[in-house]
Amino acid sequence: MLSFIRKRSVASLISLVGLLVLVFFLSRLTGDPAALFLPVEASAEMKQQFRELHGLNDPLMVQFGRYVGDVVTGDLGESLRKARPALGVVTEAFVWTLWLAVITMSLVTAAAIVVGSLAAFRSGGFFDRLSSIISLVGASVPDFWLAIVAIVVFSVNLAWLPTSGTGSILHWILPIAVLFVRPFGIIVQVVRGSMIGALSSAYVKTARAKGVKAGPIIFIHALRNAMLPVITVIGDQAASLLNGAVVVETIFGFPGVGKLMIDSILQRDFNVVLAAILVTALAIFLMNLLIDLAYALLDPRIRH
Amino acid sequence: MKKMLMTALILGSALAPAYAGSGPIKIVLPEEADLLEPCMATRSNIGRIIMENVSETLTELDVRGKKGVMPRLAEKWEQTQDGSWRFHLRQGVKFSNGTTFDAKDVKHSFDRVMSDKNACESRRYFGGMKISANVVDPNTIDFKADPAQPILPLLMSLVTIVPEETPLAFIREPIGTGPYALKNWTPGQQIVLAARSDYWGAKPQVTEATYLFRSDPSVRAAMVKAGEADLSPSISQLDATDPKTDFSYLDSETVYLRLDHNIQPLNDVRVRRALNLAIDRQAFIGTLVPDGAVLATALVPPTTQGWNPNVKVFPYDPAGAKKLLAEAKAAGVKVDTPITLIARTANFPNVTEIMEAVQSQLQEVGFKVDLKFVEVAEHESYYSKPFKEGRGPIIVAAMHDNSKGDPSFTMFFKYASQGTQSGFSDPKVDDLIKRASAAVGDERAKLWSQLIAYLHDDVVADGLLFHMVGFSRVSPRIDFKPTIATNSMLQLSEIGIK
Amino acid sequence: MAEHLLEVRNLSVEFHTAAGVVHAVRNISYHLDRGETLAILGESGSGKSVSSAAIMNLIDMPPGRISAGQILLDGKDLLTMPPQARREANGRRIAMIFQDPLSHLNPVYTVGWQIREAMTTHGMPAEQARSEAVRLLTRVGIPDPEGAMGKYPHEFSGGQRQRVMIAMALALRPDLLIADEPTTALDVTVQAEVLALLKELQRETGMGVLIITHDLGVVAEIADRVVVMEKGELVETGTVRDVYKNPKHPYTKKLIGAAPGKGEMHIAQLSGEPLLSVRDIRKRYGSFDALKGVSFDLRAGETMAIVGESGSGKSTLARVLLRLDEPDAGTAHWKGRDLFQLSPSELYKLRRDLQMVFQDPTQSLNPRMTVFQLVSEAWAIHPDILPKRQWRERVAELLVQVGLSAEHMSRYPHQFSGGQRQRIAIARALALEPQLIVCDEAVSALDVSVQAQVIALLDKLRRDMGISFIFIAHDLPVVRDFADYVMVMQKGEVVELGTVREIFETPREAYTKALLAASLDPDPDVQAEHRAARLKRA
Amino acid sequence: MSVSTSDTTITHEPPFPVRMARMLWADKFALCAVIFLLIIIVLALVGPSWLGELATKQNLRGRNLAPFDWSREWVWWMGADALGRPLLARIIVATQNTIMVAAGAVILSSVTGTLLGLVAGFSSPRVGQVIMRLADVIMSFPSLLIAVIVLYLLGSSILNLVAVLSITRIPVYLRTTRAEVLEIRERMFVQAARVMGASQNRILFRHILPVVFPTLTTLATLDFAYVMLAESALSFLGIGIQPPAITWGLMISQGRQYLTNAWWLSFWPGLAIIMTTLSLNLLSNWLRIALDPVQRWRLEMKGRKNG
Repeated sequence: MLSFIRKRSVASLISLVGLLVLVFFLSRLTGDPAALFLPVEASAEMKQQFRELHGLNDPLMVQFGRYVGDVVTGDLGESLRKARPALGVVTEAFVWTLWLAVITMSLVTAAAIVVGSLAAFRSGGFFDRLSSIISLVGASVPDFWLAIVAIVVFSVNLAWLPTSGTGSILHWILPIAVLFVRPFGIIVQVVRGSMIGALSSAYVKTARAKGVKAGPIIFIHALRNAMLPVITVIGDQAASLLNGAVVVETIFGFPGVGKLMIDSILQRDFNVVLAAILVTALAIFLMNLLIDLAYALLDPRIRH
Repeated sequence: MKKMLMTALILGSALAPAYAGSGPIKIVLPEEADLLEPCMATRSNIGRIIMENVSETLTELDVRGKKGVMPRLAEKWEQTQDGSWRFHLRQGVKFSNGTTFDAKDVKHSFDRVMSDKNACESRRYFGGMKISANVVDPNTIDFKADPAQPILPLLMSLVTIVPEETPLAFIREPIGTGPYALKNWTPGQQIVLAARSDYWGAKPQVTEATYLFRSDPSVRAAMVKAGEADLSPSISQLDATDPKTDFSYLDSETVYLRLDHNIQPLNDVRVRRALNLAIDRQAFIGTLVPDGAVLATALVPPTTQGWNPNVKVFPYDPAGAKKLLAEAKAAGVKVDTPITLIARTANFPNVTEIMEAVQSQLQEVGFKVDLKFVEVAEHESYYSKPFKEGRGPIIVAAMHDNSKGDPSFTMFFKYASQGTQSGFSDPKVDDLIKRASAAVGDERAKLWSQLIAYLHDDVVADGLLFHMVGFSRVSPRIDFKPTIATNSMLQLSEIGIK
Repeated sequence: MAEHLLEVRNLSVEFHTAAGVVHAVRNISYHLDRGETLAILGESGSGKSVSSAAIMNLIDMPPGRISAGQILLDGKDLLTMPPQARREANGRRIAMIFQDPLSHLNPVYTVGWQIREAMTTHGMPAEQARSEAVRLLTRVGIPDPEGAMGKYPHEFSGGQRQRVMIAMALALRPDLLIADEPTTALDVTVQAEVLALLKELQRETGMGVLIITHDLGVVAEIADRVVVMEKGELVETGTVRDVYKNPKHPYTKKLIGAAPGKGEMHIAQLSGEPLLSVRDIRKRYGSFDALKGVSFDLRAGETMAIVGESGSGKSTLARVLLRLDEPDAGTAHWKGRDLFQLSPSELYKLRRDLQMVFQDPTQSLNPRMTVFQLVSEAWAIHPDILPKRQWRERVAELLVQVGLSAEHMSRYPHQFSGGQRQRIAIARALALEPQLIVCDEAVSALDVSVQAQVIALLDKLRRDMGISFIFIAHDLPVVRDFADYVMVMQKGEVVELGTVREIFETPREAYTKALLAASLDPDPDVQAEHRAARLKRA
Repeated sequence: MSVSTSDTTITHEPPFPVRMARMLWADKFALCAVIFLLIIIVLALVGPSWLGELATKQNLRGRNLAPFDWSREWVWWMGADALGRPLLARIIVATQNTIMVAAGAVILSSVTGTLLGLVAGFSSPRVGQVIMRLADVIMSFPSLLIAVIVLYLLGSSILNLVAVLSITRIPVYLRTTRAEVLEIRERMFVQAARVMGASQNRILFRHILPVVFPTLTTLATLDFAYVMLAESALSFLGIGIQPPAITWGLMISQGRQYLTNAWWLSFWPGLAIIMTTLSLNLLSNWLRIALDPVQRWRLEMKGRKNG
């Protein structure tokens, strides 16, 4: 197991370094941060001086060398816009995103497993058809549309929930509900498919021959076997939440890393972009590791 | 004497509703302040929070009346023989860290703005001049400018005063002399300002202000409606449906089409005039542009010194436009060359619809126009010099903001040969700008008027469109009227609580 | 008349399928008493498993439907019982073991957990269930039963897994045990052990055993009475001895006639140059020695049978010879050239000479290709064999040659029965006009009667076309009528190599003798002798 | 033990198109989906030339005209947008771009991803590792950053948008294909092909790919929805397709600000997206069964029952 983790870590490190190098150079091709930081009326000297101040005038390779040197010592540089260490800015935002993703994915997983399993148990039945239509529609509604409708309905018209922001538990409900829809639609389908396979398997026959009740047959015998492909998809969906809950974060004024990343990209705040990518990529790597551990936990055949 | 009157007026206006309550309020803004650096307060997302709330300036422009430049931390000022300005400072003023305000703080603040150890944006207003500050005594300071600056007192309304101890590098906890001090800042979530008990002026009614940030305009409107915020200075025209809470105000933003006179066919004045005649400006008002917006004849709003009431908006005259184009064509101008119309996504409300409409109106009279939307960085590369070599004819749709009351903050950048966003070079324009900048009083206003008329009628420098209107949603529990400066400054002391 | 433990009366079950309604079983009746073993004998498609599935309530409805009949357990009809009572009967009163224990055990739970569950489901306290599970594992002969409790199914051998299944089934001492092809996937020696265990346990508990099988040998070994089924109908019933000695129904006669190992043995002619000369092949997988030095010669037109149990290395040998795996050492000269030294282009040419027929035609035929595509692919790969316009004609010829007809060309593999599929696989091999065909367990997945037909087909091909065969099997009787030489393998080594007569009549090695003794004879009398001999040895 | 339905049932195989049509008739959901998709394709082909003029004709005085005014010409039945252009006409005209972007991105990403996945699964482990690492890099590369970079460097156009959207989806196909290839290449029929001397390409494209194909079609149809929504989200964030070009996604994002006053602006294009993805899903479910010789009888049986 340890050697597996080591191997994975090395592989991911290579990917991560490749990613950072790529982002470093590509992002610097997309224009001059000075022009964005300073107003359009700022003089050429001011812009020049701004670039000087932030070392943007040096040749790209020099900048890169300096960046690598700093990163090695654990310094990810300072945000151009915020005059704060980039890593601090990112971790602060990341905590929010992480919670949002963790809570949403837990709810999605639980709900999708129940709905998908029941749909599979009576596949072709009314509940199955209903759940598949709902999940399909859910997966094809634009999230910003849903977010605004939710605010209009639940916050303005019904005044049940706060419109946006953070603070109380109530503030989390709408963003989570909006983020919930798409992964739920996708995972329900995967659970259903996988469960249909598991429920028609030979060991389920054995369990029935033993006289095991329907509940344990679905949720103990079949589910654990059906979870393997499901976990992969859960991982993919969680990764996309960690990376890109941008729209929902923007609309609900949620101070997460997705919004931070898009803002930094648009403002060409390179250090923050790089730090954000580093942090999210690390998080995704850790999550993939967890998923592999979950595989091993669920299926003894994978354990060695 | 004059200043005494003014002080009284300010005090009076603040004290008038003596029966009124006091308490905290919440304000929701579109864009978070990424910094709270006083020398960046001229940037609207920062200035709205700290300008005159936390960090004060020596002078202040009256945006509610027509009183021009008024005292704030300077009680009075005068121009001396050699053209430099002497400011007499207010006494008994304390910074929120407890130190006393004096001339050394003013000098440090100014030097800090001009330093090359940081990227203070206020510096841009002092481009092309050399200014030195000399402390005369703790309550008096001289500013010597070369060339002489007739509008130096106005410029001083842009320099925020920080204590002498402030480092040159950007800071995150602003210290100022204003009625409020920073109480709490949770990045990404909120900024809280609390009223100071030891403020030198009148005690404002708002005891604490919490700033929240939401980029979606309908969410901002919904928040005031749902009682989660008391004030949203800018909401969308579409959401401004309730006359009891929603107020429109002429903001300082002017939308225009910057023409690049260097490239065919836009180098021909007939073509530029045809372009202006082809746009049905009036049809936009009340549809894509809110009622209350004003058709522009200059790049500065009508409240600006030297704005010329005699310049008339181009009429909508498609036939005339076609005729002019035909003439130009006959004279060998390649009027068929496709022109690229560059606009910035989300630059102002309805930008896509307005640009699509402009495009279709121009096509109507025979222009070939390709519309291209770009994000901010790319827009900037089209808008500002150096322009790309080998470019085709380009129109840049842009928005300009001048709430400062004087055209000098506009004219040089947009029209002088050396101006960074100037699309042409005209010696007469250069000369007028130079002379107007150096002039004072009525002479100054006259020269600006002359320039505005010349640009509009003779050069046909650009396609001026609208002075825009903004919408605020104000909770019924507070008393607030937005002004032309609301985009860049939001003085909490002007807000009353019912 | 006393009530039977189990009585099936006039049972009819139908399935709604593509072909409309299929009558899986039609009006069948049989009964079983305590302490008795009843075998249901039939080939695939005979419906032999359907009645047991009905007893266990394992038929999915829809598409299945029980259209008529009763299933009486101690006189009470299971079919009209409330679902709750029906479920409780499962495991407590009736238990079942299946053909393939690997897939029938849940792969993600320990065997201890699964055995305990059989008891806790029916209300036994967890602690008691645990000690009971250990006792059961000890009883069925699992080494280190305490440790085995925490192991997962994949950590056991096939025979051990079936023992685990038996332990699980017998946890609550059911009155009736249904065993559906319990030994089909096992090695012959293991099969004998498992059947013996079942018999012992039956003696201990006095349960009734209903065994479902296609193998006359299993019937002879274990059953008291037998019912014979064909196409959903019960064609014959009686004591095992009566049915074997005096079969009345033609289908029973055919089945008994098809049992292998009764024909004339070949007499090998020791002459001519070897076509294939294998010397000292070795192959390791990690730390496992699959082949520890195997050598033999094969001449044109000869058939070499390789017999061995799982892990003997016989399939590895086939894969190595066909260059599906690379050997670690050794040579194999084909017409004088070492197979293992061929360049890719030489190998490509050689593929025409050397072909293979795999064990399971369901797996070895691409399910998305028609018969025509499957057979003609050979010529798409080797275009110089046949011009494209003759493909259709030649496919038709080949199909006829292997006993199918030309109109089968446009169908897909799943539309054929197992035996027909293997014929298609053989036709595909023949398309390349090979000189040697390696048959890897090519008949072991087939029904007895079909087995006989396929072997007859191979025999005919050898006679008509002079093709050599390497015929791999785990069962000795199968190769008796077909092989010239037999090579017995165990754990990667050749145990004994000789002519078919030598191996069957005068085996030298103990392992060969054990294999011969373990293989089941369809004749109950012969089988009784074997059993007695085995007991004496033990 | 399964009930064999072997050679007694199939009598004569009708030609392929007839068979497909019959199976389609048997599944009424799929039939509706196919009809809807055919309409969409036709609209995508003729839309711009047919209604292009009308869809761009502005009328500032008829802005946000409400839908269901049957007295007007049919193009106005869904109402009008913020510039007074008929929504129905605009949706029809936008079909071309929408389908081009979505289909382009899905096809590009699925073909590239599948090919890379085949290579990764079938070639040496080292090559496989390199490809997988590359996929990891793309996976953790924020798609918005790719969008900004590509659109900044190459300019915003439909082709570039297709490129952006497809780059981000490649790893999905790559990983799925590779995983399946690793499993399928051990199957007996692949071994059988090797024994016959089949080349690598033949094995990959004749034996492995057809087996992976149904999974990929399902994935691709799901991705269709994903891509349309991603394109819409890009427009929302201001870096996607820009006017005057129109797509359904852009229409939704433009209509977003009118949600409270004129819901129809974003509702109809949203409905178009939902209907299209729904149809694609139904179609892919049907296709998966219809193209699988082992499953096909389900439809053939139903057809017989219905017919």
